[in-house]
Amino acid sequence: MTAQEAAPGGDALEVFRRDVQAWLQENFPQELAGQDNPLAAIEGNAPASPAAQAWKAAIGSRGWGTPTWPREYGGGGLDHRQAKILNEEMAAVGAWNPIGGMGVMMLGPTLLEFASEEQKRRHIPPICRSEIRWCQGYSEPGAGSDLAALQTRAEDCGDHYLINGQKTWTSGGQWADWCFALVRTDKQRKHDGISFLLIDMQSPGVEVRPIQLISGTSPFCETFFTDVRVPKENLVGEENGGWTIGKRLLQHERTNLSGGAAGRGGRGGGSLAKIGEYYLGKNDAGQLPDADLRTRIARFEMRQRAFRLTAQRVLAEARSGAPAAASSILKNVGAELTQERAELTLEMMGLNGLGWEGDGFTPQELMATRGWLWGKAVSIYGGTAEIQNNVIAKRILGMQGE
Amino acid sequence: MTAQEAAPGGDALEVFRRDVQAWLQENFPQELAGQDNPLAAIEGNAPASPAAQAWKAAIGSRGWGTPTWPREYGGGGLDHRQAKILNEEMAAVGAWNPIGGMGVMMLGPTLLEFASEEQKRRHIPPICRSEIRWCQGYSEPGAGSDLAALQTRAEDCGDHYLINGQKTWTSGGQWADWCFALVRTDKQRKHDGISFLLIDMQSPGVEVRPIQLISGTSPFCETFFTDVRVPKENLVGEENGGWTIGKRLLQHERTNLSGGAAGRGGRGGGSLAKIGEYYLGKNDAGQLPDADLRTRIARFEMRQRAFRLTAQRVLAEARSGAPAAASSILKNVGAELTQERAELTLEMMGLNGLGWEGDGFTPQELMATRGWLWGKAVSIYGGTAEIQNNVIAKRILGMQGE
Amino acid sequence: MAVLNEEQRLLRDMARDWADQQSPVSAFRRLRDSGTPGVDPATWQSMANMGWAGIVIPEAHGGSNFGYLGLGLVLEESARTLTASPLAASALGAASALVLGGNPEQQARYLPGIASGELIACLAIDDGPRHQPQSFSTRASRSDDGWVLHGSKAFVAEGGQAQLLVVAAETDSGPALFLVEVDTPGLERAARHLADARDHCALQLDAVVLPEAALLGAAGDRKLLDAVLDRARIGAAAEMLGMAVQSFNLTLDYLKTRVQFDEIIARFQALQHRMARLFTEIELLRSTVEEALAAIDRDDPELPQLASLAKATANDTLHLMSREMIQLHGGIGMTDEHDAGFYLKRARVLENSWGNASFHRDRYARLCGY
Amino acid sequence: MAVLNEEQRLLRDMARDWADQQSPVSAFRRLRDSGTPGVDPATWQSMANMGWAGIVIPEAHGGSNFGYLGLGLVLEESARTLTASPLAASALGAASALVLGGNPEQQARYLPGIASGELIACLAIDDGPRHQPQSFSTRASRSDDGWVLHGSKAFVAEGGQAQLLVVAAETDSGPALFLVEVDTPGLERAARHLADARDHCALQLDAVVLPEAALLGAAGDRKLLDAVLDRARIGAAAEMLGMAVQSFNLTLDYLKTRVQFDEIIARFQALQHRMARLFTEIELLRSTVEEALAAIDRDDPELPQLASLAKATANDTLHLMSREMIQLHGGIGMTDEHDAGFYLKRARVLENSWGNASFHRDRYARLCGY
Repeated sequence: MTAQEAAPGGDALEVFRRDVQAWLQENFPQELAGQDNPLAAIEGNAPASPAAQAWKAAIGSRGWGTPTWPREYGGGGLDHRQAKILNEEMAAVGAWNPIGGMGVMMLGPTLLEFASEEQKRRHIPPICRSEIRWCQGYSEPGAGSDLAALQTRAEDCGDHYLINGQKTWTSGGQWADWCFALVRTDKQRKHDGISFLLIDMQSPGVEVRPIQLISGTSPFCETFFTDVRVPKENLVGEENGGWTIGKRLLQHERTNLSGGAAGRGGRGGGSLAKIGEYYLGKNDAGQLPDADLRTRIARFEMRQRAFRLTAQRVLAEARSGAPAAASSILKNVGAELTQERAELTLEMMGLNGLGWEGDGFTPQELMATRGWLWGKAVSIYGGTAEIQNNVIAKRILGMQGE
Repeated sequence: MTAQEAAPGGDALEVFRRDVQAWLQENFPQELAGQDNPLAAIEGNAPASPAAQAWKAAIGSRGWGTPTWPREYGGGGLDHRQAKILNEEMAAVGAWNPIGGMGVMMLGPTLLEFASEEQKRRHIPPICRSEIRWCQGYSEPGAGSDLAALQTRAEDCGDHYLINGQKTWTSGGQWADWCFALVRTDKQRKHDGISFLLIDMQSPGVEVRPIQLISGTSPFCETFFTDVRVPKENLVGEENGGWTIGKRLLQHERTNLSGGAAGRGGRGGGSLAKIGEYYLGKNDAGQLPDADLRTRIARFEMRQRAFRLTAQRVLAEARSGAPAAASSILKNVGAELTQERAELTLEMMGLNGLGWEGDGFTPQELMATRGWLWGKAVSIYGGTAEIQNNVIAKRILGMQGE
Repeated sequence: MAVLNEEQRLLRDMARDWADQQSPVSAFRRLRDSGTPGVDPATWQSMANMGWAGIVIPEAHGGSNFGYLGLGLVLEESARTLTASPLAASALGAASALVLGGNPEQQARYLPGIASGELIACLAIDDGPRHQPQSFSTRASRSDDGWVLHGSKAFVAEGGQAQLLVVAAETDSGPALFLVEVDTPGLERAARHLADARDHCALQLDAVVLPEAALLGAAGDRKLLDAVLDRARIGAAAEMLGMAVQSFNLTLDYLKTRVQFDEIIARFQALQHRMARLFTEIELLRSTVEEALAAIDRDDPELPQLASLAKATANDTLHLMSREMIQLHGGIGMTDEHDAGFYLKRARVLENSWGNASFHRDRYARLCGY
Repeated sequence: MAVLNEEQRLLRDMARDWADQQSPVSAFRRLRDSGTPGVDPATWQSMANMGWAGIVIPEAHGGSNFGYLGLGLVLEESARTLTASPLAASALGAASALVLGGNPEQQARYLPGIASGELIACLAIDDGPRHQPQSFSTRASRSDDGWVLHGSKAFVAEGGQAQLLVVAAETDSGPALFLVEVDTPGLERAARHLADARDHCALQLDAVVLPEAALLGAAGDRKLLDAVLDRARIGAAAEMLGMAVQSFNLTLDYLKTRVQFDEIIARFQALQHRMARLFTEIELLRSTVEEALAAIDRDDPELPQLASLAKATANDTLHLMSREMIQLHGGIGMTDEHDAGFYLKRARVLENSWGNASFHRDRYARLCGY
């Protein structure tokens, strides 16, 4: 309650709401209404229309793409109630937030917490305007779940580091301008030999190869570093102190991933029952004729609802200061639901749900196939389901022993 | 095939069959036909009728209660084809084998393999006649899954051992004449400090307390040994060599348990669908009106059939010399089916399936409650489900590492 | 979505302390061993003294009108230690029937007694061992100046100690609820001993003559019946949540102390992952229960869906948890001297009360139009 | 219950060696990358040379009459390495239709070609994307001296390379099977690219005129249709068994080599228990598949139940195994350069062919009378 009383009162909020309405009226191009493409993050950069570019520039320069970040670094400086109003008013006119990506979701909050003043002033404003695209240089072929086993070497060469090694799963690496990476600055120590570096992807010696996935082309890359020079001013935090920073960034990732699953569940492309009705019809009792499938759909939809209620509860408890259940739970259940939904959709579509390309399939069917395959990654990236279960058992349940 | 050719040929088998028929005609009291009580092992000793006593004496003295054991120790000396004929003919007249218990299932085969000639001559014939009841002194409060952690001490006192300690889960301990037990003869070594002893339950210092289970009274006991003297002639195998013998005995137990599950599944008290029809009726399509339940019954019955086919396959492959899948698989699936069947039965009966005693319930309903609760033990005794999974992973799949 | 306010949190903490100190499982064990299942007047008096019997009853009738979320918290905490009391039957079930369907006279006559705990009331809905509220074989026919009831009821929870029964019967215009005092001629009660060692009884109604004033609401008002049932379902789900939480905690504690193979077994990863999954399921269950309780308080039109969601989730979760509790305890959990069996037995009774998971999944799907 | 005899074991070992050496997954990968899905004449020639195309065909027609259990072993082994061939479609599906329903002329005309592998035939049953053999929208009407077919078929497996189609259609007296050569006027084929990169095609039948001699058996003979379908289902289950075995083995090998947290991950108990469960499921699947194959050979009246048991078990098991294969491989399994995705994609195609698990559970329950 105290936070609310310190913030602008009800009247001030109404004024703010009218300001937002007026600003949107002026700046959001009506022809874009409802044209958000949620798959952009997976499918990569389609060329943006002039209107879309203008909208991005407008919201970026106002700082409202990162509404709660400080104004001094290009954010909107809003409190949570104002941000909520902004969301509501944007939704009301079919607008959406085009400022996103790894810079917003992961790097920005991390820099705000750990970076030097100079680094913040240099790197955060372009994130708020979505001018610079970031990619994540964490995983390596031998360091997946055991991230701290990473081997990419940063050799101290006085005013710069010399980077050699290979990263994988660098999401969006082929389109990125910069990369935030964990590198090894001390071979003798495992966790305490890791540093957090910002690397310009245009540097000589950086090579990016996109990874073909089971679902087809992907935003993921293998990234090779061969004698890449990185100025020391691009070290965030202390040398050998990168593990703490890197882990905090992963928390932002996990929160976004589980929130994302809740959101997807929320918007969700209509109920499974509707898909079932389309492909199987209904019987005389108005029910799906496949009773087994009907039961499983009900199980799924009930579980999805329980998941959404849990996501809301965790959020609310976190706000009200009560102990929040862990993001690991949401990550795992969200992943399970994403995958189960895809499997059920495919089952209802029958072989039409396995179309790869060419004639004979609706666009929805072809997307179902690709989405199903892509979805197998959600229980792997951002910490596998097994790792999340380890986290729950050890950190929440105290099952470590000793 | 070679085994068959060495055995009596078809004509000899027909002669044998006629002998069995004649013998049964003479020795099996017709009034007992079909009166086998499969719950005797759980419910303990009801007083046997004179006819039942006569039948037990007759088959016991003939050795046909342990048909394939050597004649010299009181067995039947039959080969597998003859034993099969004996079974068939007994079933044809409603007879059953009253010679059983731990002596037959576990101790006898173990003694045949490991005991001295003198021990065999003394202990096996009474088993074949079911004159001596045996119980198993293995588990201790601190040694369940980790059996080799057992602490019951056997101190070397020249011509005898002095036993002190506590056993638990001694099945039938309150009715047993003798106990085969694992005891510690060397405190310094874990597995190699264990010996296999035969203990007369009438010895001074043996105290037995029945354990009350969640299902009510039980055949299990806690057994306390206080300065119990056991002559050294009752040591089977070498001192400190008991672990190998004890483990082999457990293999006999596991085989019997999984075979038992297959058997139970086989006789099984009718199909679940029939129970469902009784309690829920059928709809116009002739199906159980609860579609969700119907699906789960079908799942159960299909899985049960797959289990039975697997049990048969394992048996046949073992006979034909092909590699047999492990008994651990059968133990786990058998336990799962036993428990699932009980849960489904209870679900169909509704609250009637939870009757404890008194009016308002059929005997079948009261038995369903007790059987359901008792069945929770089948995934615990004889090596828990977790231990079986360890065995599968390590011994069959080679996941031990190194 | 439910977030507890300060007063609700205080109530929950009070109930938690009370259950741990005044009503631990050992109290239930003593009751069970005493041979008079399910009745301990002193415990109920203690609960009533805290005002818990009147939480959903208007202040005008002696209650606190604190709401269903509050009552749900108390149900959860008291069931956590297996408290044997008529809280769910009387303070939730019967009180709801009177609050929702009672006329001023009926409310004034019965609610103050229920609120104070002096009058124990309960619901008598199902005719058979399974929840089938679509129709009743118990019939109510109009007589000159009232009703005559014929039929029977099975497994009326807390029916042995109740003085007032809310009886469902089929009339010519559909289902109806009747207030029947236990000494009404023609009504016979017989105790039924279920595995949970609680108070259950069967009713025989043989030409039970009731005045017009015994009818709650209007005959054929299925909405009233559903609303009462949904409250009972959610209450059961709250109790099951408490039991799941405690089963989980007892199991976790055991794993952290039991040593096998020279290792605390809580360190075995296979057990860790199973416990992580159980913890996850219980978190989901808590969300559905608190949401359903809050939905009653805010009169949410989606209450039927949310009630079925909570009860089905409670059934699935507690079913799994009670099985895992026994399995993870190993042999000791099979013995009567351990508490695990109490949770297992009570779990199945609640699973089979007010609709099992199949019932509620089917209902959920129908309510969603598929 | 099926126990392999010496000859069957020899056949299985031969097929296993052949698959590992002549038809490893890398061969399928080359085929997939080549852009001509599902067709490799040399591989099929090699299989035919071993006599595998004629295993269930009588010796009089050039086959070996070795039985379905034998053919099932070859299907299992060849599918284990994802061999892209018309073995299931032609040597099992179409051959069964001719053996069971063909008259001497029809058998003499087509079976020798199928047995030698020169003639590739296949079944064209389902009109839509889901298995629904209860009725067909494709219609066959009597004409003066034969039949006229109208309608369409979806996803005919191996239809692109086939020269002979066994087409199901509805007649006035019920379902019937027709032998349709692919160059018959009015028949159009169109390739359909599914995720498994195998040969599938859609058929359009636009007034396809057939002689009386094109009818297999009698019109309205649902038993023939069911018998053919049950053979196709069991064949698919045998293929799925092989895929499950290989998915399991590849996963086990990976776990034994992958190091994380300075430990071979096969040593993590949570993974050990998951693998133990998968191994158990696959053992159960093997029993159902071998039993169903043997049931064909001994003409068991319970064949329909056993076919549904095998296919439902195959679906559930391979579904679980293919998901676990990806999950347990982690990121590498998500990449196209790894084989895991091939197994996953092919698994779902077979799961959706000849009835999914729901279909077969429902059928099993109906066959058992509930």
